[in-house]
Amino acid sequence: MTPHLLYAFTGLLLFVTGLFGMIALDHLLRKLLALNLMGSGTFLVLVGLAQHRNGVDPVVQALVLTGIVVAIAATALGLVLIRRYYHLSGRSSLEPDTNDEAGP
Amino acid sequence: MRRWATPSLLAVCFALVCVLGLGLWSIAFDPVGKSLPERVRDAMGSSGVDHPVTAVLLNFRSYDTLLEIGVLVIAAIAGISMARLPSLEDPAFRTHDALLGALQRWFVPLMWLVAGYLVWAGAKQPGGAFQAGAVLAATGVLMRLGGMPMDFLQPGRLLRVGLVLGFAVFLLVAFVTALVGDAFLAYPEGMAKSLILLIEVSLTLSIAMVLLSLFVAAPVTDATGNQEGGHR
Amino acid sequence: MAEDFWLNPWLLVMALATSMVAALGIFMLPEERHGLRTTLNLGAAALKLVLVIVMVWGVFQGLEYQLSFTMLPGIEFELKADSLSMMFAGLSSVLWLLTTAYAVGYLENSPNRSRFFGFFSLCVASTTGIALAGNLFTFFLFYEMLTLSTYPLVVHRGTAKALKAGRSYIIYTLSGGAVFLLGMAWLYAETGTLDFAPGGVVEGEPTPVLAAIFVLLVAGLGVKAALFPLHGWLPQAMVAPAPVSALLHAVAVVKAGAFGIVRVISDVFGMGFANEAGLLLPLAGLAAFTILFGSVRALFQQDLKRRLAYSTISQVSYIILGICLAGPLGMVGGLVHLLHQGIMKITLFFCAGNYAETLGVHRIDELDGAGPRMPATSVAFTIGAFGMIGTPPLAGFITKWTLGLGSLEAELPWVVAVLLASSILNAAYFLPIVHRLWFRARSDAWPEEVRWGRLETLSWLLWPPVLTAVAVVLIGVFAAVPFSPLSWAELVVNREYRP
Amino acid sequence: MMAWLMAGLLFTPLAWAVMSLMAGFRAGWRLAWLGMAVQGLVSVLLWLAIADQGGFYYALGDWPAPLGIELRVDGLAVTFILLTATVATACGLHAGVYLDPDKPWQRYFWPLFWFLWAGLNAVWLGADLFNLYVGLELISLSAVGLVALGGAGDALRASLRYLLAALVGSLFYLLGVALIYGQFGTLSLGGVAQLAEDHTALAGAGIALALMLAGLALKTALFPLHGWLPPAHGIAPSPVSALLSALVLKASFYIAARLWLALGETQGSYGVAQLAGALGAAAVLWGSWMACLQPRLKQVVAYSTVAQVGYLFLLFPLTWQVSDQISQQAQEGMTLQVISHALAKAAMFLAAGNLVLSTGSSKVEDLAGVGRFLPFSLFSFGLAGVSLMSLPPSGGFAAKWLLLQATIGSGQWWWALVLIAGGLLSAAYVFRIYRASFQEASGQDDFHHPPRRLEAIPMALALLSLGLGLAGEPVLAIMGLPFEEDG
Repeated sequence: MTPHLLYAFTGLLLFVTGLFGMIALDHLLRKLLALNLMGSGTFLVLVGLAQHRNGVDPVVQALVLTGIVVAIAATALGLVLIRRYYHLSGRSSLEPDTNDEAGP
Repeated sequence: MRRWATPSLLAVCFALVCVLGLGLWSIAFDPVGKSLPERVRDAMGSSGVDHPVTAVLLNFRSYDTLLEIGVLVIAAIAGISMARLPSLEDPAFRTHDALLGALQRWFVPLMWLVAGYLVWAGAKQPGGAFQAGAVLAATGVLMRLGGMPMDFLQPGRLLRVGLVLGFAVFLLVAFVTALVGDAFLAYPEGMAKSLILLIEVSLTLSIAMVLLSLFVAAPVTDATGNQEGGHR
Repeated sequence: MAEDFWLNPWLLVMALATSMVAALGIFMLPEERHGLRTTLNLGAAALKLVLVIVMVWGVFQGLEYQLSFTMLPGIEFELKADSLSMMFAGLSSVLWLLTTAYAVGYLENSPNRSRFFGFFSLCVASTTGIALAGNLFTFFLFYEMLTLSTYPLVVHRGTAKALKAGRSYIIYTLSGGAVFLLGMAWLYAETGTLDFAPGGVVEGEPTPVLAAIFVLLVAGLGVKAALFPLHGWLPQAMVAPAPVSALLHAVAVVKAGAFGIVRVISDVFGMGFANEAGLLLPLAGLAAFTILFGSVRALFQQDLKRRLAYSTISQVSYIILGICLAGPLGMVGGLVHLLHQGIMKITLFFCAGNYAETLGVHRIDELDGAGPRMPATSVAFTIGAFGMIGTPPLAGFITKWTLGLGSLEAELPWVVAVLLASSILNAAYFLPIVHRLWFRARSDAWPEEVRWGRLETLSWLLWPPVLTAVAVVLIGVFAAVPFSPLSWAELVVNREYRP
Repeated sequence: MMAWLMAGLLFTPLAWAVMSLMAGFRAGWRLAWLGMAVQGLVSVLLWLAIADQGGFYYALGDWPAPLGIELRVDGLAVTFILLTATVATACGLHAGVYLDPDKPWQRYFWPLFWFLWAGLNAVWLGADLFNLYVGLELISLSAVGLVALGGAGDALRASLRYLLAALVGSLFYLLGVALIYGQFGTLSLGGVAQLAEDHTALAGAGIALALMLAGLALKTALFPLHGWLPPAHGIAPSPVSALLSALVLKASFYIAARLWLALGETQGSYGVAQLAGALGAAAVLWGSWMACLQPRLKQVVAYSTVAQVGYLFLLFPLTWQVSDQISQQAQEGMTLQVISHALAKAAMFLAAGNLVLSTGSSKVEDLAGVGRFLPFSLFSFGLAGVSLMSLPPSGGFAAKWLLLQATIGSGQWWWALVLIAGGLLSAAYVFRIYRASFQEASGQDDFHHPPRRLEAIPMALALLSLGLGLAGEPVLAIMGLPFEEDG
């Protein structure tokens, strides 16, 4: 068991924790944080598993960098949407959708 | 019903951890196939840079990076589309703090220097456009908190040019290399280093701009539209 | 050169395209261009009739028109004109012309005519397609197109009742189509072909799988043919305008179902195979039951069009019964009824429409004294009714006589009993109407009388039933002349099933 | 020639995204005309070239896999590229007239539109697992941005749900990619497939495959993970709904299908295949049933998407350990279903938009009498409905026919029942709309007539989807072209 593998298992744990938070929590910001936790967990698995196998692996490091940028973009978009949603409706969670309030 | 929701979710998550852990374990001790880093090492000579991560990011897998910057630009577009118009920057949010002002005078030039170094260093050691862009954006955040007027953040043409500059340069390089060379993003012999540097520098500027505009786009427009078209 | 012209397979496409193009043109025309629309419609109908006559002549000479291209791997879109298809195509093109003329008069001054005539033409295009389909796949294609194009006609009036009828129509027919599709897919998986061929394409020993496929196919077609217990949509669909009812009953929908059953039995499974597998006798029993059931139900209907509807349920099953007798004479009887029933039934529906439009009469007990008021219509109705009963020398008699001979040939004497019982029932529900028409005096005013100048009704409405009534007499009297329905049916049977 | 075409194909949407960000909405539209023309031309030429010469791998940056990223340019990919060009052009043309040009945020429509297009092309061509992830994110984020553009509270809620679902789906996929890379040491799909053939039934690879499929199923809105779809597709402006339903969903499904065809046979299991099929079947039934109950027109269409996507997942059981011929039939059926659903659903959403625009109400019941005033849009809606009901001669029918053959051929007759029942249920909701429009309204003449062009576009799409069945053979012939490894 290399330290890299330990990272990978930690990442797995983080991923599932994030998933739990994503489903169980209501507040949108918390959901977004949980999502980021999932993302970080995934990156840990990606790097940990690959480096356990290959030693230092610049490919996965680059992938993770790309992944982080994508995650930042997604988080930023989420924040912008949440803020505007809060601004317009005064709510910070997605209550069960009733479907027919929608539309013009 | 509700009472059982959390425990059962926990149970599901636990089961998931077990299954995934098992999978991870079996993978870790039974890998098949060859190792990719060796190929990276072999190809480093013709990559134009010395640092393998940068080589992967901007040469071997540069298409990923191109699309990734596209994703970033999309987030920025969505951000400014929701900002109050015409100015992103709200004077009411400015603070006037003497200490912050002094700090700025010291820090901002230093941070610019750091950002510049990070871009340059990316060729040989950890660093690169994204790190530099982040530092640059932090400078902007600091300036904004310190009450410095930043007119270029108005969502006018200047801001939009800034947002896509890096992406546009990258794309143009890709297109030109495809037309004169062999394939999309295939840098001609000997030009890899300078092209990568060009891309890195412009990406740094754009990444900083994107991050900054997302940070500054605080005030939200109240205007909403009819979701369907405008013909009625 | 002349030879080439006769053989030209594009005749098939043109026959199909006339009504298709007419439909498109009509959809494009603005609502108020009545004159142009009528010209277009009648012109297309006449052109199509000419094309079909040319092809009938060609087929009579022994030519076969064929056209195909590959739609999907292994699946051809195929049009083919053989003697059987010309039978149905001829019927539909003659009656389309008449029904169109009738509909022009019937729908004068009503809204949404553009939509109506557009779908009307599409409906006839589908019927032609069904007639000319060269394999089961192509048949199914047009069969479903027919379902879709008749729905707007059934719900044309947009009332709650019409919408309800349309709903039940669509539930029945689409479910039928789905069952048919399942059967067809299975058939293809089993035999690897969907072609029509004289004597059938199914080979080998009868198996339960093939029997199941047969049941699926016939059940799918039986919905449109209004075979008991799948007939529920037909009486409800009577809310549609009279020309639509006439079209549904006499030409398009029920006939498509019956024609499909004929095709499946004779050209897919093959009469001999189906008979050996013991598939035909149960179907014959069902058809006989439907004949009696429809007639009995008709007795109790007070609405004129509903009575005619149940009569249709009963009469269409003659066709199926005839095929199921599995002998040449039975087949001739069934096929000839395909035409005879069409012409007789369309006469009756035209007349019923005339009573409704001119006098506002819908119920049978309101018909007292309609004969003297509308003599031409009533004579036509009377001829149609006697034809249905099977009075010599009218068309219906020819059918029943041939069928009777066929059942004796097949050694199924109970069929003769069914035919007799059915004739008595036919008389029981038609004669009271005839009696009311001519022998009851009118005491009060008509519900909603409209005067149309000199004639008893609008001439657009008057001529079609008169012409078809004359036809009922002529095809009965001159049944032995070449190109009469009977001779053509014999030609079909001789050519394809007694090679 | 080929190099130029590829460069044009990759460059155009991204370049137009940049250029239209510089322009306003109107100028963006004029630009878009040119862009759509270029992209359409390139797509057609590429399609013809592939039809002529067969497929090849295109190494980006001239670095062949596994070091670099390769694009797999084969018959299926170019077919979908052409489909994307068709549908996106139709939606773009529609949007240019349909959207209100004076709203300040509409200028951002075009950049997002072009990024979406670029992302779709990236996915169709992608042969690298991580690159596919980036492509998916490009699609998701621009799609969310389009839904949210200028939206009110409801639209934002819908787009937030959409965003969260899409991101969770992507992360599941990415975790699967991480495991695959750990297992096989390469990211190229072709390379992974080759290794998987030599080492069958690896537990880790099976779990990775399941993870990726689960994530993609969430993104494709497979029942019961479809909850995010109807609000998002129902509330977005019609051209956007059309893009989302027609193309965006298909992207994630396409990846799932390619993964399954590459790895399913060796690393999948009977259970996974049947589960995917069962969920697809449930989606068909549940989605159609929900569509019958929706009061709003666009919600009906959105739930219909849930149902139609269900058919696609029948691919999984029908290609798992069956004979090559049956697998081929199932794949062909799936392709035709994707194409015909894309065309029909886009037509339907655009026509629904026209109907909503002209009646001023989004309710189904308010369609009464519209048959008299707007027969053209209604007719397009109806024709598209024919394809959704999978009646002949539409592409939907051809797809169903092939799938039926595959079910019967593989002995899994229970899927045949689903196909038949699904067709009938979809007829139920399509006819519900017809029925409402045939109703005679009492004296209501308050209909607004949208411009002609808005009516012509859905009609063209509907006719294409209807005619697809007639041209099934040539389309499938291109799709199934043998692939030349060295190209």
